[in-house]
Amino acid sequence: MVELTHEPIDYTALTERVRSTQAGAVVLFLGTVREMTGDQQTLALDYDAYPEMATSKMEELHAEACERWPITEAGIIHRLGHLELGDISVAVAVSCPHRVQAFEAGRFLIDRLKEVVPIWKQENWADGSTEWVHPGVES
Amino acid sequence: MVELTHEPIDYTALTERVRSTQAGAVVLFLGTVREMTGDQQTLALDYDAYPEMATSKMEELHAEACERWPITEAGIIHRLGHLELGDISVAVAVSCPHRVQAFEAGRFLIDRLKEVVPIWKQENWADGSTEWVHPGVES
Amino acid sequence: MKVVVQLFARARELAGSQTVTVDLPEGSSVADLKQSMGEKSPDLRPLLPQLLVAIGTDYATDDAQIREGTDVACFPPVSGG
Amino acid sequence: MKVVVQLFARARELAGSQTVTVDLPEGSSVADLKQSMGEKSPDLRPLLPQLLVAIGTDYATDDAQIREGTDVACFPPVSGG
Repeated sequence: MVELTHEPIDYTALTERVRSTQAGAVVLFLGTVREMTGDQQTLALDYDAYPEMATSKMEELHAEACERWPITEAGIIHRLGHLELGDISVAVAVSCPHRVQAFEAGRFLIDRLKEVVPIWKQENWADGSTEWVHPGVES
Repeated sequence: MVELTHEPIDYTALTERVRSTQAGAVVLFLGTVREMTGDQQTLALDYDAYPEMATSKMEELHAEACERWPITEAGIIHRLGHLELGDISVAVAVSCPHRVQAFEAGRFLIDRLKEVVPIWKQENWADGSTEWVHPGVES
Repeated sequence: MKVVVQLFARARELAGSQTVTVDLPEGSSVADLKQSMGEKSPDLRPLLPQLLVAIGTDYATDDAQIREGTDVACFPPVSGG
Repeated sequence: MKVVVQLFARARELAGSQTVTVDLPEGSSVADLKQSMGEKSPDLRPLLPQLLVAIGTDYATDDAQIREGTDVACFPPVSGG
């Protein structure tokens, strides 16, 4: 299950969705809006996406994880729009028979999501400026 | 925060407790009662503990994790007593500035918990027999 | 052929619009597309070396061919999560 | 000195009681304790090699000394989580 949403992420619903009597382990990862990045203070973040491609890439990652690990259930939800400090931007939940599998698959999904899924965040810095975050690109 | 409880684990409350605007990542691990172990079918599990020592060891692990990783907040709850299929036996939640730290610390806490915290589970097999699980001991 | 390229994030901001339309000969590659985009929208030039191109919902390499009627998008490195 | 040893899990099941009380000379070690427990409660013997001993809330090695009045517990390898 993969989803883009403009609403707050209900990670409890996501977790309940992946829980199973076939699984002994559930790993949930939440990305949350952090205030400090080095010395710079964030007030808020805005997330934008290329929705069709983002959904397609998330489905590919889901399928790839299911090939590599014996996943019982997995789900990925990414929020878009304006997020305040502490808000949840992304939730990844994986259930597997054993914990090592669940940790590895969860880590894979969030690592790869950050590399290939076309979603971008714009910083709203405390000094009033805004800045799109693009790894490897000088701002 | 560490806790032993005979009640169902409220992992949402635990997760909310570790969320923070200082953290960009939360990792939650849930151990759940799995039905199949190889060909053997579990009906239920009973967990017993040496409570004073279990609490003390969980606190030591918490402190050790906080020394090794820049943990914002962490919590460990282990349930005791009779658990049905799918029930949550343990929940570990960690928040950190960055995700690699949160995954590593979460993994460390559950791995070490399973090695050193004096808690034991008794299988209730589908054939009606019961069996204490003790790694490395012939049953 | 006319190719309407969707832009996202800083690429959209620099270009000042959600799309850039370029005119390309049949058989043009992604590299040709990027060059045309730089000519059409000079503000995009500093970003061109890092710009990623998607054809449909897949990433395309510089030598991939652009076909008429497929969705094309351009954007800088992603930062979701 | 009299040492009341708390038992858990299969150790409790084999011994058929929550505690085993053994009489040890002052200065006895954890190894001495285990041997006495095997004599007092023969059903525990098959488990003795894997039995872990805690003094207070810490694991104790075979050469650790048992002191009067401290909490002592014995149990097989843990399986929580």
